[in-house]
Amino acid sequence: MTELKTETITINMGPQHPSTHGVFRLILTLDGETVVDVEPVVGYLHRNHEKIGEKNNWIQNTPFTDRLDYISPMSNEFAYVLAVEKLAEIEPPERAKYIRIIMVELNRIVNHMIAVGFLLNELGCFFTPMFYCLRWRELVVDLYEMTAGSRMMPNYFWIGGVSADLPEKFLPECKEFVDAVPGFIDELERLLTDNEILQMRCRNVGVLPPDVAVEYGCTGPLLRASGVPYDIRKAEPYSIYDRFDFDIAAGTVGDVLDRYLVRIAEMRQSAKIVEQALRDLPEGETATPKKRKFRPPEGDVYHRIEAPKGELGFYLVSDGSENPYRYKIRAPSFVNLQSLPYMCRGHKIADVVIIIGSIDITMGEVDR
Amino acid sequence: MLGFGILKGMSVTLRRFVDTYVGDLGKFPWRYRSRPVYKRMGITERGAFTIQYPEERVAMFPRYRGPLMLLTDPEKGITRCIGCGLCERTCPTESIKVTRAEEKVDDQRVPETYEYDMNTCMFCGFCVQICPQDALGHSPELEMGTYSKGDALILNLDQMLELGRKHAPGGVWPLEKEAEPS
Amino acid sequence: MEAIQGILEFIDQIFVKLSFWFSAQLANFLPDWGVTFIMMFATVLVLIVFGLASIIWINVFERKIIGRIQDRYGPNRFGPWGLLQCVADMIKLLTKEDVTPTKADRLIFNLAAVAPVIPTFMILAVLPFGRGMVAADLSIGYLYIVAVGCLGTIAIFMAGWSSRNKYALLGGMRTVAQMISYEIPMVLSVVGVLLLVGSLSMVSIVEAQGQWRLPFVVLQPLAFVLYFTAAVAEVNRSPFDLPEGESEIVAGYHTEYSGIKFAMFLLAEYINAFSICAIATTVFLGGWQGPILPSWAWFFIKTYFLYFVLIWMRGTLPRLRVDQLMNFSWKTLVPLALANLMLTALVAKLVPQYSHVGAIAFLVMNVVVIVCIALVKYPRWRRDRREVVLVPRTATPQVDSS
Amino acid sequence: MSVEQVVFLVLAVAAVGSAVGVVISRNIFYSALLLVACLFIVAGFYVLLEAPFLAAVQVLIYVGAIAVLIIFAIMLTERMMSKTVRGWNEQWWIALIVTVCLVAVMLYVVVTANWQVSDAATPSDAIVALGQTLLSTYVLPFEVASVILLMALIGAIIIAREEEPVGVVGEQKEEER
Repeated sequence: MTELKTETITINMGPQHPSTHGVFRLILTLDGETVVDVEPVVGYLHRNHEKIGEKNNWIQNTPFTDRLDYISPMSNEFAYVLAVEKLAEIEPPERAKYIRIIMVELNRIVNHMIAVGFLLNELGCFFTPMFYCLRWRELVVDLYEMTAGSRMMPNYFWIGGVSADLPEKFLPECKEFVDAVPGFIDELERLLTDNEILQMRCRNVGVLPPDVAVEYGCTGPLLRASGVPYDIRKAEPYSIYDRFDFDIAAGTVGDVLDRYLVRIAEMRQSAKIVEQALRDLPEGETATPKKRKFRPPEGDVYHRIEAPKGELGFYLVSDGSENPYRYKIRAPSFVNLQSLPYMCRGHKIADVVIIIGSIDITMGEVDR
Repeated sequence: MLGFGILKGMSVTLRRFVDTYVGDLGKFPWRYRSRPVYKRMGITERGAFTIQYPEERVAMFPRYRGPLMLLTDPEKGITRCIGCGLCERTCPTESIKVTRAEEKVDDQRVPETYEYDMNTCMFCGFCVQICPQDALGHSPELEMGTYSKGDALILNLDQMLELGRKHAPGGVWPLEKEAEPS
Repeated sequence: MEAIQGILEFIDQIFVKLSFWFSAQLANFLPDWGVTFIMMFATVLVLIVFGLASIIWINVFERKIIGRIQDRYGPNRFGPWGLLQCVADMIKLLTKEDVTPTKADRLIFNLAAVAPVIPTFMILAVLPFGRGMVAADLSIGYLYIVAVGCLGTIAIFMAGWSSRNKYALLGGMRTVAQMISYEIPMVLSVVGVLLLVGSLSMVSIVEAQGQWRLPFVVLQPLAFVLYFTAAVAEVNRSPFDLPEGESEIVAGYHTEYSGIKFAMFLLAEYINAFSICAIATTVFLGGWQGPILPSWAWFFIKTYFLYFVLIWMRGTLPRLRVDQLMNFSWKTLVPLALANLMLTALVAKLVPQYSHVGAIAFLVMNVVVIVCIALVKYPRWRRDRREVVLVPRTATPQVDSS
Repeated sequence: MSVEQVVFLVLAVAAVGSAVGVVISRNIFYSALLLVACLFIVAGFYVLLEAPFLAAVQVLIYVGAIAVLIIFAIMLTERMMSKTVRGWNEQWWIALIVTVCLVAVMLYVVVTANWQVSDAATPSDAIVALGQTLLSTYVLPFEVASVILLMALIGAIIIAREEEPVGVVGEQKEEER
């Protein structure tokens, strides 16, 4: 009796499953409750985003980028707009640059709140932390609506600036929000970080060693939790990130717990950045004059930013016409998802769920 | 360790539990405010944050991007739209169709038909921003639900003008400018 | 003064008197055995109606509390303060299509929907709801509860197996493993109390607490915590709700059930949760004993307080994992329950019963046990604390990818 | 016929019926469930004999633990799930002989035994008496039984144990790469 022969069972997790963050299917091979193999199946939400991008003209693409990672629309717009500006060599006004930073960092807070909230929800907290987090997201989307007119699909960033100046009430409310964020995060941490069950569940689950993370091309909090302090905001500062003082949070082990802690630490840092940006916000114009169409020079460009989920890059090829010749997105969720089978093998089925939650994917971005 | 983390967490939830009742006391006896409230909830305010929708209605932000409306010039009494079709060409989802009328009214060109298809509209707001006459605006309408998609959600010229007269009598958008005395 | 006492006494005994009056009326025109039969039948009917009716408020109670915990109002649309929400839900469930999967084993699938409800109602029979208000004061009281409680396992397992759904099967397997494991600490933790009482009868347990003039939770706090934890696991409530962990295995054993059959599982779950609170009240919180208020009022106050704690836990805590669940039972609860039992036996032998010295001795014993555990666990907890590293400024890091 | 006799008859018919069902049912899962029913009815007999303690223990141990284990084993065993398990195999005649012998012996015992009827009322605190007897008069068999059970447990663990412990998750992954 050296080994008991057991039979594996195959389970289809998804496309309709409560915790696959959208329409995502996993084919799990289980030995009892232990995961032997995982095969992710993506593409249920595919909607020809890149092809549509080639049909639209350069300006018309911004509202479509909102639909990529619908949790953090501002970051998507930011990446696209920066890429086009790099291609066409447009310099937005100073005030617009600061406004962009404020929006994008607020977006990072929102995204991490959603990520942490859903992770805890998948741990079985019955929506409580999620509702607390959603409440704070609500405050941010209110700020978005106040400024841009739409909560989830703001279409706020323009090529060469932002679509409208900040409304009067924005500054005091944003200041109040940013001041309140650390208190809220403290409360969230008091709620669950020290919780024995959470510690038990997350510790040493889904470990991704740094070298493996790099090999898989993981970026964002996933990579930083593995102990690689790589952040594009620091590594190759774009826009005006070199003017702000902030730290990169890095984990030590690379498990789910580290990702949770890294996200929480990043929220604090983002609040710090917004505070500095609000302090230094200059007066002046917010956009270069608006046009219906414009033709960037021929050439190609790749621009990447540190989106909340990782490296978000736009590769654009221009043939000098009104439309992009090629419009390619390097989506962080899609790349980060590749490491899922590696992390899941040997764990229990309940761990698969929290590992997915800790990667923080949005299917809109994975499938495009 | 030993459940102290659990107890700490439970103290947080208990506090929230009590806070909602304290918040209710603050609203006593008007639990449901019947007038629209501008602020959905305070940032530092505690307590239940749901809005009891049919009773409590939140006023939309002035810049809220709802369905399109055509603005009327209050002095002339006709629409500002000259039917140039720039909105039609800039629309990424091809939701707008405009034709220009042959004869002018009050020395101004006017549209003959205007068809706005809300089924495909993505509310990006490009048409409003591009309009050379500032004749388009977003109405703060949010209860546009119908029982069927299709024709019910396609607005014609008259309906859009009606929306404009209803929500922006001053004929300007964003609505925050409307409030300013000028 | 005496008049007030008389009124209090009357309110206290109102249900008992009612039942005497009813049987006296019956005796006028029925033979002895007929009265007995009808009284038995009436008692059962009352219990079942109580069980079914309590769902109506327990459900709303639970959803409103969870809502408040989550900064929401909870159901408040149907009926005053949303109190009739459950009625609306029931109507919805009853009018839903009753689906039986094609591949399912029809007989067992349908049987399994009814089976879990029976033992839950059987448990209600031995609970003393007030002074003299117990349907059957069995001499084997607590053993009966445990024995009947384990019948639910088979019902859930039947449901999981007959659905022919892999999620249901996983849920069923989890349930069985969990329920068998947690029965042991649940029984062992109460044995300490039984040792002090010297009887298994639920009524004697309550009366013994009257003699101590203290609820057993003071004498046996550790046992109370152990019992409550194990019992929560036994009825599959959060944080031990793995059999129906909705984020992992959809809905576990009742994934395939819909409509009225699903409602039956829900019914069983709620009554079970109520039962464990009622048992904890009886065994540890002094049951119906309490000043001024009528005995049944005290019983329900204590029970619903415990139910509130249950909901509170559900609103706060994450779920455990399967292997951790098993570890927790076998490596933490069972040894602690055993230690508690042995120490209780020792102390009970040394100190006189029903005395203050005895009470203090028991309390000291429990404190000593808890401090010992803390001393053992604390260094490891210190070592395991994890914090993120904040890196102020870095260039692109070099990763050794060899 | 008194009430007890009626109840006994009903229980007896149910017990025998479910027992027969266990044997002849084609679906082994049904057999297991009928076994549960049969064991449960036996608990009913104990209640009838005014031995509630024994009844509770019967339900607790046989229905709650052993039957669940049997069902567990059936469910997790391959091919047992299929609905048409054959009711007999080549050794049916051996089984028949053994069964006939067994029935004969039991009949002989039933017929020849001297059934004593006790007039003494059942003591009210039977559990206390039972406990005291188990730990005084019959303490040796009680302890021996527990030791045997412990040995069986340890034996089961030793047999089921895998020789080489499965590596830690991290190690497994090292090999895979």
